[in-house]
Amino acid sequence: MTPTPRPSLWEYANPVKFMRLSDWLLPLTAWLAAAAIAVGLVWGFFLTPDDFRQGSTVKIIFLHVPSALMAINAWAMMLVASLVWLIRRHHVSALAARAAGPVGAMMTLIALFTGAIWGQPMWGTWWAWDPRLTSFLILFLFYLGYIALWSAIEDPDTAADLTAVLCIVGSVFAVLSRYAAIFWNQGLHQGASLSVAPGTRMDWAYKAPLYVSMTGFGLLFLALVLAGTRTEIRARRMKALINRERMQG
Amino acid sequence: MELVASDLACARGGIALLEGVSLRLTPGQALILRGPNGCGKTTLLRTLAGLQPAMAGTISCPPETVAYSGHADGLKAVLSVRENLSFWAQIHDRAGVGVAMAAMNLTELADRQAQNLSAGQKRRLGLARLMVTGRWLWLLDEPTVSLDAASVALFGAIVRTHLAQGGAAIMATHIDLGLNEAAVLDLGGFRAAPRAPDGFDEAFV
Amino acid sequence: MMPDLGRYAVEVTLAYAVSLALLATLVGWVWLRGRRVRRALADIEARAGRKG
Amino acid sequence: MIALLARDLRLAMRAGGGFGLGLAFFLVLAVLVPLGVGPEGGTLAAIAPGILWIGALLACLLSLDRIFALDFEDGSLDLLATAPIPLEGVVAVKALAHWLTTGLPLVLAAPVLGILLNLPGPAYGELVVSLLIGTPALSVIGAFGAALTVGLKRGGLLMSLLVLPLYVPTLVFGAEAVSRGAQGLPVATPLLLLAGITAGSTALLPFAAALALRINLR
Repeated sequence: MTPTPRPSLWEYANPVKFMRLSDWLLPLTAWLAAAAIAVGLVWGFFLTPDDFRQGSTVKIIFLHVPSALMAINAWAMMLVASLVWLIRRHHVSALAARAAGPVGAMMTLIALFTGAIWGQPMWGTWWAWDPRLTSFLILFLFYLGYIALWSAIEDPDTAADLTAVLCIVGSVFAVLSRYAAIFWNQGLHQGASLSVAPGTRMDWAYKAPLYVSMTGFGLLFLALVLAGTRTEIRARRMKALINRERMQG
Repeated sequence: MELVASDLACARGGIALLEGVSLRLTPGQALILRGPNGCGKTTLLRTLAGLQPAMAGTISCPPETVAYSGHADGLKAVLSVRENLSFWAQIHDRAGVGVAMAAMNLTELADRQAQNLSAGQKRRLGLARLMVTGRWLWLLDEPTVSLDAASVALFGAIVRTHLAQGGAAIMATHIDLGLNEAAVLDLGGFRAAPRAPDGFDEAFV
Repeated sequence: MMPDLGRYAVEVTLAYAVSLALLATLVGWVWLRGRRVRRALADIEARAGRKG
Repeated sequence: MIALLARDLRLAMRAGGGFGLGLAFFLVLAVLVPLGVGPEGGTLAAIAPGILWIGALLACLLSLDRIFALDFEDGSLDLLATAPIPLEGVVAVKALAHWLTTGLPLVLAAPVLGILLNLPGPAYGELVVSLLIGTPALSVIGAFGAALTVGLKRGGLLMSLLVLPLYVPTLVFGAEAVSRGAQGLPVATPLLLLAGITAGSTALLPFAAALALRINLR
């Protein structure tokens, strides 16, 4: 009934093949991630000069920008994985989206904390309703809802379907909220822009460790999602075995 | 009008329950499903009704030609018997509320709210709903629960009328409805083997 | 060999400490959950193996 | 479709809790806020637009789980899913019924509560118009959230967690329109954006909600 599988990317959607692949890929990415993050952060913390305007707070960028980047990319990955699940019904895809949820939420939390701590000396307050910070807070709420929906539904396929629908609708509303936040508080905090705008020249003394740190966070995300997906596959297999036991007994 | 289901496999909660179920039903025929609890009678009926997808196999009948009646009757407690029935009649764009009430002996209760009906009366109202759907194939899941002997006889009569008018019915029931012409299908023989086509939980086993 | 962080020493150190703590929590959570599920699965597989 | 609308409206009126409860909640909120914030007219006037919009939002949220949960429990949803009308239409009609029983009364009551909260004179028009444009979006988005959680035993709290972030754009543009009106600024932009959200949600979310319902009925 099923056509003979030809070698393609989709083969890794088979749980067994995915387990075999991730068996050696996971340690590799994990160690690379640890190394890149260590190098990037040590370089950034100890070996970069102070900014003439922001002083040593510029060092927070090596945490803030990579985590913010991964917070958004994690949601984007969840969106793609949800679409793959809804269209091609690959279980690994749905489970990878589930595994990415908590990782993305934690990245959002790190971006929020570092943003707030950075804001304290710059704006004189721990929390400013800056549009960017506000959008990240809303993104965090979306992550919470997504994770809660996954854990609330008993049947795994139903949970995968419903969270995928939520992820797609949520993506649209997250983008809308982003524009709403800008509209809502435009012009109040233009002075203290958090990220380095594309136009401004940034010295390689900052760029190099930033890129290393960004690579590290990306690899860490990959490693954690691989590990989480492996766990979800095992949990799913466990559930299937328990169900079968119950059916036979 | 004919229902042909071939080589159906059904699952509940991601676990295959039934496989290789084939059945054929022409107007005027009735089929009674038997089998132990949990063998997949409800699941098969819901699959035939289009409420859940079949794991494998084909069903010739589109869901638009089928009337399903499950464990719950879909009654609104604060609406009267007549209002409940007229609502479903309007949804299906049909008349015949009076006939349906008469057939299930509900005419005297027409203005009583559904919350004040006994369990058996509620069930009768739920079954009367089938008559206002105008669908040719009735799928009935334990239709006689909480009905007394007289009501079971009434119900047997409306099913027989339905069959005589060119309808068909599939019932999961353990009670003898007096429909001697009905065929019996024991689902016990179609229990799915533990290893089923991939795509569900079994892919992980 | 702590670098001179000037007047923002508290903020910068705090940012690094909080972030590293959160990262450690995340990694630890993923790892512990992975280990727990792996063990539970091994148990069930052993049981299923005995039976079948 | 009309029969379904008529039934839902009749149910809301007979069972109680449809018209009354959300409205009463809105009133209680408008009374409690000044008690918590203090009676100074200036403070109240400044926060009135936000409070009125948040009140409308929460009042709406309270009755969301009734959209599908009752029909799911008594089996009507199974029967509606096999009925000749498309499930997307069922969702749209039920959202409309929810708006008529919850949203519309809030729109009508809002000016009265605006007086309690010392809302500045020029903003009343914007308050009514923004609620009129925005509350349908609240009902449709809420119907989507209710459809996602309909199969869950205690879905109410989870549904709030899912729905409230989705309400953010509506709240921002709605409250912004009212506070701009209070300051005498032009309000066309937020009102247009609000209308855009309502139009987009009404057009697309019934499909997502119907998909979620089908998944939950399986």
